[in-house]
Amino acid sequence: MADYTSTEMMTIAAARSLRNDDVCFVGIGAPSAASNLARLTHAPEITLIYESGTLATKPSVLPLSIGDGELCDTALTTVSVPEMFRYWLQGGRITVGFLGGAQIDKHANLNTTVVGPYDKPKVRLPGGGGAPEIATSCGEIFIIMAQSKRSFVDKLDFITSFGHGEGGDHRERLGLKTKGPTKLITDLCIFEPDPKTREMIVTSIHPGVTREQIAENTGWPVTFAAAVKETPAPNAQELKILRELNERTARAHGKAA
Amino acid sequence: MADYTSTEMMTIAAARSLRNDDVCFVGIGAPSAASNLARLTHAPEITLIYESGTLATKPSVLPLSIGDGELCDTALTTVSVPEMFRYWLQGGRITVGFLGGAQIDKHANLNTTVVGPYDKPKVRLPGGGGAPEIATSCGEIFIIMAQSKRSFVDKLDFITSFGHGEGGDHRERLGLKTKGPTKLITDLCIFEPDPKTREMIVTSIHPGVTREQIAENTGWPVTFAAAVKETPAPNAQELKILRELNERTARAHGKAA
Amino acid sequence: MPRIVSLAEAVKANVRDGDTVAMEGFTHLIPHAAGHEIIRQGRKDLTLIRMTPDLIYDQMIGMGCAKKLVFSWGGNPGVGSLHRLRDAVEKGWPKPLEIEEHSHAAMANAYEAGAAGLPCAVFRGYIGADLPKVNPKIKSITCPYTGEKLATVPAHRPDVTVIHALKADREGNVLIEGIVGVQKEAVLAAKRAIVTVEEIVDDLGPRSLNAVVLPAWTVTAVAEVPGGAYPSYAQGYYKRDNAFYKAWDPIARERETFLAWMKANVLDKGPEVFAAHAQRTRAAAE
Amino acid sequence: MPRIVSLAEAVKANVRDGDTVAMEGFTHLIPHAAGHEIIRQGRKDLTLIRMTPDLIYDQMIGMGCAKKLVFSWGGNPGVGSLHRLRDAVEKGWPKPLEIEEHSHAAMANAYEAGAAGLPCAVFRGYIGADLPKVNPKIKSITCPYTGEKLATVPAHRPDVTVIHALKADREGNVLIEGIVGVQKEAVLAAKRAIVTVEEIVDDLGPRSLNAVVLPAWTVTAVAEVPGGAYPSYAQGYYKRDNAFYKAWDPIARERETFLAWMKANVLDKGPEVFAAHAQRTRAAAE
Repeated sequence: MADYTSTEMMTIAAARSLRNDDVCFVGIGAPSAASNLARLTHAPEITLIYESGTLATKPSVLPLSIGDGELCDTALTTVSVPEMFRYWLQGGRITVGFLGGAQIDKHANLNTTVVGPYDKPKVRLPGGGGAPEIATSCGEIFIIMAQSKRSFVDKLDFITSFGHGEGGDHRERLGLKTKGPTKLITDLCIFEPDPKTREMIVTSIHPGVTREQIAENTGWPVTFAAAVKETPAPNAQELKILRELNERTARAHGKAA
Repeated sequence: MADYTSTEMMTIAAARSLRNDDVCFVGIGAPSAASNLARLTHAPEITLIYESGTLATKPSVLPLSIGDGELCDTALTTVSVPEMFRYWLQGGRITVGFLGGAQIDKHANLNTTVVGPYDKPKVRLPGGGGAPEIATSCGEIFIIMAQSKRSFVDKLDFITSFGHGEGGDHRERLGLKTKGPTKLITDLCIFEPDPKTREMIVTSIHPGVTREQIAENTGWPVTFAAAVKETPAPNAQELKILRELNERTARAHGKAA
Repeated sequence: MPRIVSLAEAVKANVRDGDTVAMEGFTHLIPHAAGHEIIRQGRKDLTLIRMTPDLIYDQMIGMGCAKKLVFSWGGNPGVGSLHRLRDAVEKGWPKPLEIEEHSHAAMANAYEAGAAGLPCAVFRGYIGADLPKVNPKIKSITCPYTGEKLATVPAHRPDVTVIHALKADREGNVLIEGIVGVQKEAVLAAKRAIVTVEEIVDDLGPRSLNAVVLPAWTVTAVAEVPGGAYPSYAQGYYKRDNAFYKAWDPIARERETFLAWMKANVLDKGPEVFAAHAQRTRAAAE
Repeated sequence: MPRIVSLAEAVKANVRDGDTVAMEGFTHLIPHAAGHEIIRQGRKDLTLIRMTPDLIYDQMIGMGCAKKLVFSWGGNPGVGSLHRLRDAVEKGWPKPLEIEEHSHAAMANAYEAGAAGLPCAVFRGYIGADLPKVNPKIKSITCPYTGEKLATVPAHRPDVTVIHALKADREGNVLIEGIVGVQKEAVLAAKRAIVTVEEIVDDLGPRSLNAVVLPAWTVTAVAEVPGGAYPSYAQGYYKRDNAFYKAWDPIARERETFLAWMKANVLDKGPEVFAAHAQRTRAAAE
């Protein structure tokens, strides 16, 4: 029995894929946990940017919202939101952008807009926010999502942000020079795009997870890489720092009134 | 014999045409003297903006350059130059813009670019700077220029900034909603546009100046308004404050090393 | 020069039924007190523009103020759905809500273009995304130099923009610091602007030479409403009440609990309650 | 992370013959010391971009560094002509100079577009003006919503931008205050960026939450050159030497006096002379 949760494994695997010299466009939730964990472990000089305008921020607790004061207080400086999207994101200054969503397909296109038809949605989701341009402007994209048949679907109801489209050279055909989704990190495994088809295929399986579990939780027929690695289990240091970060965060945000 | 110079008369006449609630885009030289004189006399709340980005500045001495530190030190705040041209000038936030030039024609088009052909200029002038967009974006334009046949010409070598074009409804035909040049203030008199032809016609003559002098110093056949006023002579207060301003300025900028 | 007035007067004079209204503040400085005042004054048929509708528009939509919403991300940050927004979109309660949906980049550029006096914003966006298929306002131009196709959206030009800021001086010059969001652009893009502030001071005081200041002549009305951003926050005054954002989820989930909360906390109250909220949050933060 | 190096090393490594170079600073913080270093290193065939060529480009043009000038106002502010610029344009001395002329609005928008990663800038400009007749780079697009014709210019994308700033910390983060001009945009629009600073400090220190800071990862090289903006100025360090701007007129009027001055004050000297200039100006100001 592992002494860590699958969510911790997912967050730690995501953190490990960040480099010390990355300039990272961070969303709230899992991406925020992963990138701050990276900063507090192997990537102390990583630059974290939140779309609220905070450049090179170093929060001691995770923000509940993208614009918590903590992000501004600990930033190198804070710019306006139009500047953030024009100079920093569209300007090509970001090496890695994090995304997640309600639905993903095998080419890592994401839906965070609607379940069902757009005009008569079964479920109205929050929408794209920064995602449509993050997906195309950042050097590469890491996606963090817990796996389930409901969220890993064969066909999206709506393409909120573009991944590898229909696969192959679809990005190139749209004139995109950025890599798009290079990693899809789940609670079960890590997917990476097949160099040719750009289908997301399993390249690393988390300890104790079976291929059957992955298949059962994926809405398309999963492809496994020729050589599938086992994801190294979280080490004590990673778990300690992640848990401390989460505890500080829980204390700071308090309980519902 | 008047106890003031024709330049003082020109500056004071220009200052008088500014209102307390104007937001004024100021150039260096005569416009700067006139608008600060207005601020120090009848228009204490006038908002002065220089294209270097200084909003609501209150210099105690006149700047030699458009970006002297004095302008920033005494401003409400200072914005970037792209913001100045996008939000403040193009955004339609300016009620009055001042312009001058090397050459002007009877429809108050201005040339500050070249004398002679553009590709083989006889004299290469500094160029337009902010003028082309000041001329079309400000609510109205005041022009300050000393008169001479060399500068008040029948035909411009180059239209650097658009005044009333060929006259009549030329501005409207170009889709302009701003008034363009409403006053041309010289060392001899004040011209204003004829409501119909938009030719600049003499509406007020400075004390002691004759119609002949004006005609001799104008490169086109001058038209005089039906009722031409005499410009009130500078009063003691206006002269005192203008001269003190000029003395402070001379002291501050020092002599050439 | 703006008139320094009460919030009630500012809203009465500047927000009209059928207006297009932008109430901005990117997580920081959300003008909640002004939102409550608009609800109390019963404004209706408003077109509401805001990047992140947040609780402020969830409340206004749930109380029937809106006929249309222009937005880019409609969730309760870090918590989940905006139930009143979903109820209006999915079930038409209390009335149907027309939506015009964009991305953050498009919204930010649309405000920037409005402030810049341009008819449209030009940016690199929506590549491969479905939103242009359902939002006819999204068009494109071709770069005359490279032939690249660039996305366009119409500039935002609200009838009135409402923001909350830190301070104003007695002339009505307004200071914003911290996460400044799109507020400056939203104010400069609008025909009229209402600014609520934490405090009105004699002088804005020592500040950066490049401080974010809205000059008095760009603002129509200024009202002093201490705590006016609560449960959002005001940098240096009080913290975001993250606990309330979580508490809002069960309150807004059912129509009855929502209506009861709005009656008790908005309809039967006035702007003065915000000062108390802010003090409580500040105390808790210390 | 930028390398913190000497000015000579920074120029040697980052400015190459034939490069497109932007050296910005709007009256304030003009990188004169860097201009002198480029002259000393004998760079040639440069395309020089700058809104106001000012003395810095008058000197570089007179010394034969430039093959082309992209600009919007070419005078000696408050004094008169730039004689070396005029001599090059009117008489081709020391070599013919190609010019690409814009308005300030076009130049500022072209830098902004470069920083924003766009291929072109879109603005309302040049209406009724002759410049579009002589500058083929000025084109237009039509607003897809209103049909309004808007002017376009290509975005500025310099090979290298050179600016002077107040401070950098040891990581290479750069602080600019006061009249910030177009420097941030010019740096973000460029492939490489050199920043000279008045001083390198351990920490940028207390500053506005919204201070104008260029993060280290946007800058290629930082060099400490006290007084490096002289005869321009550095807010809080020393004043503009308006007297020198006036003195430049007779120096630059004749080729001989110009060449003699450049030999004595540039070719035979190094960046260290700027510290003395600055001290003198500061003293005079006190």
